[in-house]
Amino acid sequence: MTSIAKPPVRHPGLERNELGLTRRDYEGAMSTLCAGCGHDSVTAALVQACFELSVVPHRVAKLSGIGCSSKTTAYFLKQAHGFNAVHGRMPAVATGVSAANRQLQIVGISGDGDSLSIGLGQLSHAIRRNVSMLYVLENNGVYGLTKGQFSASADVGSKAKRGESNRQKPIDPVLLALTLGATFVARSFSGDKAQLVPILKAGMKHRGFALIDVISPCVTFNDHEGSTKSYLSTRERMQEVAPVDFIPLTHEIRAAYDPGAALTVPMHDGSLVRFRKLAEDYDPTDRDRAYAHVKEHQSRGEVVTGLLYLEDDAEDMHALNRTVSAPLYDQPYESLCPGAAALEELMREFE
Amino acid sequence: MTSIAKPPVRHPGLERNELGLTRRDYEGAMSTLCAGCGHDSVTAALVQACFELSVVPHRVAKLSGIGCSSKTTAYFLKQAHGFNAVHGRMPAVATGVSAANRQLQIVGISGDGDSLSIGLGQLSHAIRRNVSMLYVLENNGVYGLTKGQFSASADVGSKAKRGESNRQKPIDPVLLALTLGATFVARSFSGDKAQLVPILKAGMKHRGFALIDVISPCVTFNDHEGSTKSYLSTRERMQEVAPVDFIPLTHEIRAAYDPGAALTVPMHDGSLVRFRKLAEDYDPTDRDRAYAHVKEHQSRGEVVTGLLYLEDDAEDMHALNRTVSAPLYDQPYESLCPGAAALEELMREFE
Amino acid sequence: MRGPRIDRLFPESASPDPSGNGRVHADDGSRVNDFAFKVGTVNGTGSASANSLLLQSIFRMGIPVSGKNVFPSNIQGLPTWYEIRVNGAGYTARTPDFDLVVAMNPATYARDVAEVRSGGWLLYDSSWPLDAALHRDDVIFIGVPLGKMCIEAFAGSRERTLMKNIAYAGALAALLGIDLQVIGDRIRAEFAKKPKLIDSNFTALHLGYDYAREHYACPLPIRLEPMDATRGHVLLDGNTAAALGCVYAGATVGAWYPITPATSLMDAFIRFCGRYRVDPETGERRYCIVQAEDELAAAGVVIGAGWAGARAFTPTAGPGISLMGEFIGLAYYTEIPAVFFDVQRTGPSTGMPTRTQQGDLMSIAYASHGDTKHVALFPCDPAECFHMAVQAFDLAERFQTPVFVVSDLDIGMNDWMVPKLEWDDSYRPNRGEVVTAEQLEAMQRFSRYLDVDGDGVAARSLPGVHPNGAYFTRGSGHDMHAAYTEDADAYTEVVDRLVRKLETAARAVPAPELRLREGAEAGIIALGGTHRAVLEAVDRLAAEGIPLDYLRIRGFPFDAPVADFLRRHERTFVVEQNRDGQLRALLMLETGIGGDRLLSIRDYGGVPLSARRVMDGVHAELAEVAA
Amino acid sequence: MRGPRIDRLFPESASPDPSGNGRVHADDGSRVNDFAFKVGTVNGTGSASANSLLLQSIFRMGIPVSGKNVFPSNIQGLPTWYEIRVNGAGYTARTPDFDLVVAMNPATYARDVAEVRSGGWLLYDSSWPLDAALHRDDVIFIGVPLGKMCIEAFAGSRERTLMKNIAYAGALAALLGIDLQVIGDRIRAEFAKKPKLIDSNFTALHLGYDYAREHYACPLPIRLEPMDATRGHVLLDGNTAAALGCVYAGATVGAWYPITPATSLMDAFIRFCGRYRVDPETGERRYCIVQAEDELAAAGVVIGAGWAGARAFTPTAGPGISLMGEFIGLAYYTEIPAVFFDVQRTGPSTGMPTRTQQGDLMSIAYASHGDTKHVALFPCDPAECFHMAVQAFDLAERFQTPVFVVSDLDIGMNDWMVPKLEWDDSYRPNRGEVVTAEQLEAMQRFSRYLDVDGDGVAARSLPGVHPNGAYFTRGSGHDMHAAYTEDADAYTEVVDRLVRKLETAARAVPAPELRLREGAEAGIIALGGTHRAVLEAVDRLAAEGIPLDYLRIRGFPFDAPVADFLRRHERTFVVEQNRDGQLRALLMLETGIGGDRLLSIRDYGGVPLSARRVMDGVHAELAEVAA
Ligand SMILES: Cc1ncc(C[n+]2csc(CCOP(=O)(O)OP(=O)(O)O)c2C)c(N)n1
Ligand SMILES: Cc1ncc(C[n+]2csc(CCOP(=O)(O)OP(=O)(O)O)c2C)c(N)n1
Ligand code: SF4
Ligand code: SF4
Ligand SMILES: [Mg+2]
Ligand SMILES: [Mg+2]
Repeated sequence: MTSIAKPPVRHPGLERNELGLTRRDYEGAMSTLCAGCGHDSVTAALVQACFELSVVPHRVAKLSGIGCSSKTTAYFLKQAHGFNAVHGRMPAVATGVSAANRQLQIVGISGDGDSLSIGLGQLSHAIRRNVSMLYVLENNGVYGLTKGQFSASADVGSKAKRGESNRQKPIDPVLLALTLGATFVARSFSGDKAQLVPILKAGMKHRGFALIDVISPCVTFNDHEGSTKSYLSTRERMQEVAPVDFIPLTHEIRAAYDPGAALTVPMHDGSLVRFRKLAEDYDPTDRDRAYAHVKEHQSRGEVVTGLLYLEDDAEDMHALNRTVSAPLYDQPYESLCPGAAALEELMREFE
Repeated sequence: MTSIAKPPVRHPGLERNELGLTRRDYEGAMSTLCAGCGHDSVTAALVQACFELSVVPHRVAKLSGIGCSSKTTAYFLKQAHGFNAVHGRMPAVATGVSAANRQLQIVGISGDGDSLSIGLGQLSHAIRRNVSMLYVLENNGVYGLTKGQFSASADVGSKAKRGESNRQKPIDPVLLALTLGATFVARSFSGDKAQLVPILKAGMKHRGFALIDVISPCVTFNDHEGSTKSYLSTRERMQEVAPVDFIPLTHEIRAAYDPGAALTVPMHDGSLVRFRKLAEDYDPTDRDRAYAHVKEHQSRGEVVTGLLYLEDDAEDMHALNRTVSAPLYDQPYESLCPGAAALEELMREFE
Repeated sequence: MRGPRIDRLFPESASPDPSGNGRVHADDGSRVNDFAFKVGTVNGTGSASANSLLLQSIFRMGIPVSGKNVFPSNIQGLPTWYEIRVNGAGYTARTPDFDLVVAMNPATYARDVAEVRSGGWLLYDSSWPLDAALHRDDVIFIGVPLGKMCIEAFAGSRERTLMKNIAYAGALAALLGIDLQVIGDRIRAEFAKKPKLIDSNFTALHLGYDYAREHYACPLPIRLEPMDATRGHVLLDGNTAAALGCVYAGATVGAWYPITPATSLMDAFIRFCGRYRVDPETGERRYCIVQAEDELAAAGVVIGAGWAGARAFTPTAGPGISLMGEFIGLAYYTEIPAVFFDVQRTGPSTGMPTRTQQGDLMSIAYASHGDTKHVALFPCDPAECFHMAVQAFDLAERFQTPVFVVSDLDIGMNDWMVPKLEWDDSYRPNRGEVVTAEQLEAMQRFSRYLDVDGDGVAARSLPGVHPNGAYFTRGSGHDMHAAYTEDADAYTEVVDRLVRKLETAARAVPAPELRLREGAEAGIIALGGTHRAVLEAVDRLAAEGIPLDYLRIRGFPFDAPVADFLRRHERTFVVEQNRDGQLRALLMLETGIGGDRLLSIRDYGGVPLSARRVMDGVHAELAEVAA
Repeated sequence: MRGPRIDRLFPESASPDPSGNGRVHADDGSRVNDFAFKVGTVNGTGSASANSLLLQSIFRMGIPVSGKNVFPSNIQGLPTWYEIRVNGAGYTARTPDFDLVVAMNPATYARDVAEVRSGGWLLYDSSWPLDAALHRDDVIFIGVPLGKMCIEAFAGSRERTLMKNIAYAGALAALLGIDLQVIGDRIRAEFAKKPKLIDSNFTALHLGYDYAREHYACPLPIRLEPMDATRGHVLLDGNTAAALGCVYAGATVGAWYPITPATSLMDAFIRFCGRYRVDPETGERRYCIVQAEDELAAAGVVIGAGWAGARAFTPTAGPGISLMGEFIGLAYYTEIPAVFFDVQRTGPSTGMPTRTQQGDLMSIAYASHGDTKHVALFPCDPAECFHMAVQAFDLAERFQTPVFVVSDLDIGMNDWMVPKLEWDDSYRPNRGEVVTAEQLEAMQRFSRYLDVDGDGVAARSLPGVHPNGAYFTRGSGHDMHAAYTEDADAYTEVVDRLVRKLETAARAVPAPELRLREGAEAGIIALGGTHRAVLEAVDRLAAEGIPLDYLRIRGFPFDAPVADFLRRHERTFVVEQNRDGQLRALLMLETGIGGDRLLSIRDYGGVPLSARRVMDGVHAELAEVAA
């Protein structure tokens, strides 16, 4: 089936959001990914999340590395600047973008190869700096674009299409992020839009680095029987810690007093993240418990999903750096240049 | 004080080991590090460990990256090949050395800058491959050789010599290694030779990747008041999980039946690691408990030391690859080349 | 220093043909065994197997043929083309002139129609009416209801899509006169393990074949006739050949990070090792492959393995070369053997990963900061990929330095007609100067970087062999004894020797291949995958009365014959596939010749070079010179 | 295109002096204000402050002077030297001829004694008997019991070690005639905040000073006399000056990974930002510094920030340049402004991190795989580091491409006498073609890579400004509208424009500086930190009757004047500090000139170039030509 024949991301009707925009206004170029690729569902969820949040399209900067997953950035928000950087190096570029213009909403898209192999160092240090951005890791356990080699997230025993099975331990981005001090850590599934959309919304509103590991099956190279990253095996093994709702600032009052909610976490901008119910004594604000919980279920072959850890009051890169609130890229030159007199004075120290 | 005036690594007498070698035979070039640098104590411990293990000097390959710490490789085992690779890239080089000659005893030395910043990706993937080698991370919280910038292991609030204090969360190599599935994880202190030496010995005998994070103060740039990596603060905050003994194969029988020991773990070659006593219900064979234990004490500002996790029956890189036991570098050519007839036959498939 | 020699790898069938074009005109005025056609489809729909079925069948009819795959950088759903050139005279370079086009992809229909040469043929799927706007009076449209027929004949959309490809192959068989028997054998061989697929393939084949015969005069005036020009040859891609070279050279450590178009090299190496290097009883492997986390690590693994004495290599493409820069400099300065395959793709940056180019020449020659120079080999076809892979390991160990085998996407991933690969069992690896335990035992002091015989090469010791061999390897300043130094003279002594070493290496790399022409005044120089196009152009130009002496460079650094050639010719055309004339730049730098004597012919759009492009370039330059 | 111009940055005091050597001979036959001495000590013992005390005091006496720090790549305990040259005529290039050596380090004692010129002086610590074996009859030994005196005068080993340095400074003050008043002022200024240190420093100073005067005839025949030749000048290092340039250019984002000798550039930038860019009330910072995890990341941060519209830069050295290769290619092809400072050190690989070289020229000019070319500026001293830093940001934004300021360890870390830096408050950054929200609002379609006026530059839009400005930036193949493409023509259109863009840039980079000489037949070319040595050599050669026209290159790509200069001279000497003649290579490549006309003079042992070395090179080459 050719991409030409493929319709753009599907969506119901032409409903309008607070900005009077329709979902179509949040779409991008036509996908050139394989029909059925999990990544296209993530794209759809991103479109939905941006639409519901009434994001101003051109205030977003979309960045990615290289890979099928990294192509996602081209398939949503056509009115936003996009940047396909080099393989595995998007975190550094995003850090620079944030440094130059902290008012941009930064959305980073990556893959498991892009993030956990060549890009592991950069991802880890972007987490450490707590750069304010949404980081979506479209995780399919393989290098799709180079035709199906195992990636570092492939589980032990997972079978490749050609039959051989992976024997190296996987790198779990969720456990890694928790260990490195990430302030927003979630795992979801491209096949579960209901769960994914609110998490994406919360992630975009988070101040700091929001990592969302999205299991996003590769139908061409890793969706067969024996693969642990297939649609089937993911559905079977998923264990959600809690369904969450994201309640934007504007709706705050109404939502704040929801008796039914198990836990409601306020975000720095006044909006709320509400955990409708929680798995047995789970606490998404306790890093170590979250870590232990994920490991425990992993040992049972289960995949814990949901918004696993949230710490919204930590300092992000700019808070740590004490950067002025106005974007650096358009500070008036006069406020940056000390001028001739200052230089004259400074020179005395070198006479 | 010039290095010329500085005596080589100190050691008592001229006692001889099973190979009839003295400690001096395990020494290397004279150190050019600052007087009092923690790294020189690590060197002394390495000399001691190799001496006690009766390591055959020239069967060892010493590798490191770049940094004051990475210079350590030059200061012990002058009869062994040494390799100062490029900054942060020693793990890959060591992986290649192991691939070519699995019979070499590989000792890798690195620093916190070398391992946790520029080298984080390579360290992580060497761990994942479980390359059989001892990996000593001489951790001083700064970049010594470039004159004292904070490294990624600097604790929040730790003060630099110039006064400013670090605000970014540290990357803890121990927690990282546990998360990435490392099979031998320890933390020690350059100032505690009694603890360090047996751990180094066990690490050298470990089949797989043995990470030892050694807090090794930088007297010139990070040993002042307010630094959390100073001699003083480390001594104050150290909490040992258990004193360990390494009992080589040869002594096995005598040692095996030690009633006093809290736990005795056999290594693949028959030698034993004995934990003399253990901190409250600590189990060095339980990865998740080890992780939790370290975190818990960290929250109290304590630094857990000792051999924290040991898994000696995991497959190392060569087991995973099913490599022949004889070193690849000197396989007889005949056993590698299929020959003219095979090519003739193969060509038919392309006719 | 040896003089240039005529290389034996090139099919005799392609040796200059007087007519200059090798066309065979049959009595009926039709063009036999000399035409080109291409198929436009959508990737991921299974057309690849149909296309190679066509290519191989023609080859088995004994007719020189080549196939060029022009594919997109995605996995499924985008336009892709396959070009086949048939040439009885043995000219198998790409040609941009298509006598027939099969237009299977509505998305590229207009473009495909436009690409048919005037008077040529267009084969299309007539299941649905044809857009009148796209009609051309000067082209003969051949409609075959491929889709309809397959829908009737097969169940399931996947099978229908797949079989449509076999159906157009059947139609082409009828139109071009491909031996049905030969195709049949190929199909049977192909699906030996899946018999039921054989039937559906045959059904599809005949759908197209029969329909074409019933509705059109078959064969067309462009047609095939069996020959005997492919005997002793094979259809082989360069990455497979290079991988075989690594196996035969005795390489045991392969490190890589997947990247198009180099990936299939390691795929093949893994396949061959599985076949030839696994102990049948124990299942133990006489090789170790490390899929590294990135190219920096891959280079590090290769360097570590080379230092420890194994033959190690890594296949990569341009981006990998850039990332390996620091490590390449380390290997150069510490003098560690390492073999790098650069299967070039179109740059700069990510560029066009599925298009070809020769854009990494400069990056490789002087890779890494500081003063460096590296050995490089330039295979012109898959056969040379095999032989040069073996040479690369010998050179790397003899000169203890990085060696680059510089291939490209066209050589690496397309099937080329080359002489059957042969092996001489008397070959033994040249490990270079490596001191043994015995020699070390006898030594007072081993000085790692001491050159005794003046060739610039110092003997090395391997770790684990003998205590006297121990030395410290460092990328920082070192003297001839491998001791750390910051002394100007001690430092200079070592880096000056490296210059001598590379001079020696220049005399050891494969000699350039020289083809002199009666009465030639000007020369022409090329390297790598452009060879067949240049060779064809040189023949045709000679036939036009423009004889040129042709020098094909096969190794770097250049040896004296290259400078001699340039000096002997007032003007020399330099043909290459990059924008900036990188080969021309290397010639200027290394021989000191002035740029005014080097006329540049460049083609860098990403498709394999054609003879026509070269001829146009020569004509244009000559016109300029004349004016 | 502008013609070359005489650059005003060079101290007038150094304008050619007829005698060709600027020596001043006093009546008493002593050499005044024209000599060189060096101090050999151990690093980490505090000698640095004593040495700069000497340097600054001489400078404040109004005498042109320079100091070269020759230090080891470790932190403490290894030999280190500090060389000071005094020259009334203003020649401040390094000289290898030492009239006096202070030997404070037993480990290098022999070597230090050997380095005194015949008839010169050796100052040593006579606290302990001197090894007779090291005696030289042609050298005058001056013993001062520095150690003993300090042990008696001070308590605590640290203070004793430190004060020994001030003591030898005191002795030198007496021997060379340094104004005690001036030194005293320096000490008071230095320790204004630590008064008690002032006393001990004075004590130590007088220990040396008084002892020397009592035991030796002071001053020596090599001595100082106050002048007025440093007015309007400062003693400044290049990294500090470059950092100031970044501040004045309005750079707001600095990313880096520490590396010698570039570290002090970012240290200075951080210091100046703390001083000039922090809001006194809120403490908010008008800058953001990212200490990256490695050089790849540092480059990525700079590119991201440049893409988003900030002026961003990263300082690094050779190894960093190699690691940034892939990112540099991305910035070139996606056309993103980025400024890189390469403070060169001795390569290849890790090389000698504390030694200087000009070894990265080729690596920078064509950095990254595929066809690329980059803009580079070559400051010749700290003053130009300041001005060229500012120019670099303007060029990077005008041409939307990486710009390299190519400095070296000698310029970057040593104190040079340069004209006081001045600033013109009318300067405004040239942001290049950036479309505004208003312009975008009015546009039908914004095509990111469309060049309207033929200069090769296309207007860019910044993220967050206007929906019409949105486009997709990619390192993969793209057309003029920034759309993904694998089409040969669309791809070619863009990369060909990049060639035009760099041609325009060649005319915008700083023009070469030309110094013509009456009757000169041959030319001489150099760039960067070798300028003062070449200038001195050219003067002396002229005095010898060998006039040379001198062209100092200041920017890359080269503009027409460079080719003209080469064409106008039958022979041109190319002076540079690398092994392979990289500047010579660039000249050949970019101008097409033959190598036979470019005579190479190279010096690459890691120490700053001296005029003598240049003159020797010229003499040798001329002898060759003659023969
Ligand atoms: C430096 C470099 N090395 C290798 C490649 C080839 N390459 C492109 S994408 C990719 C891996 C993609 O895997 P992942 O990030 O998981 O994305 P996916 O395709 O699976 O969605 C590789 C190795 C490249 N583009 N650049
Ligand atoms: C590619 C590269 N970048 C930067 C440097 C400069 N450099 C040398 S050592 C070092 C950091 C060393 O820190 P660490 O590993 O902690 O070792 P330490 O000196 O603290 O023992 C740096 C940044 C280098 N040598 N190579
Ligand atoms: S190959 Fe896999 S990951 Fe890539 S587009 Fe196809 S399905 Fe998606
Ligand atoms: S600087 Fe610090 S780390 Fe380096 S040698 Fe000195 S004390 Fe050790
Ligand atoms: Mg993937
Ligand atoms: Mg450190």
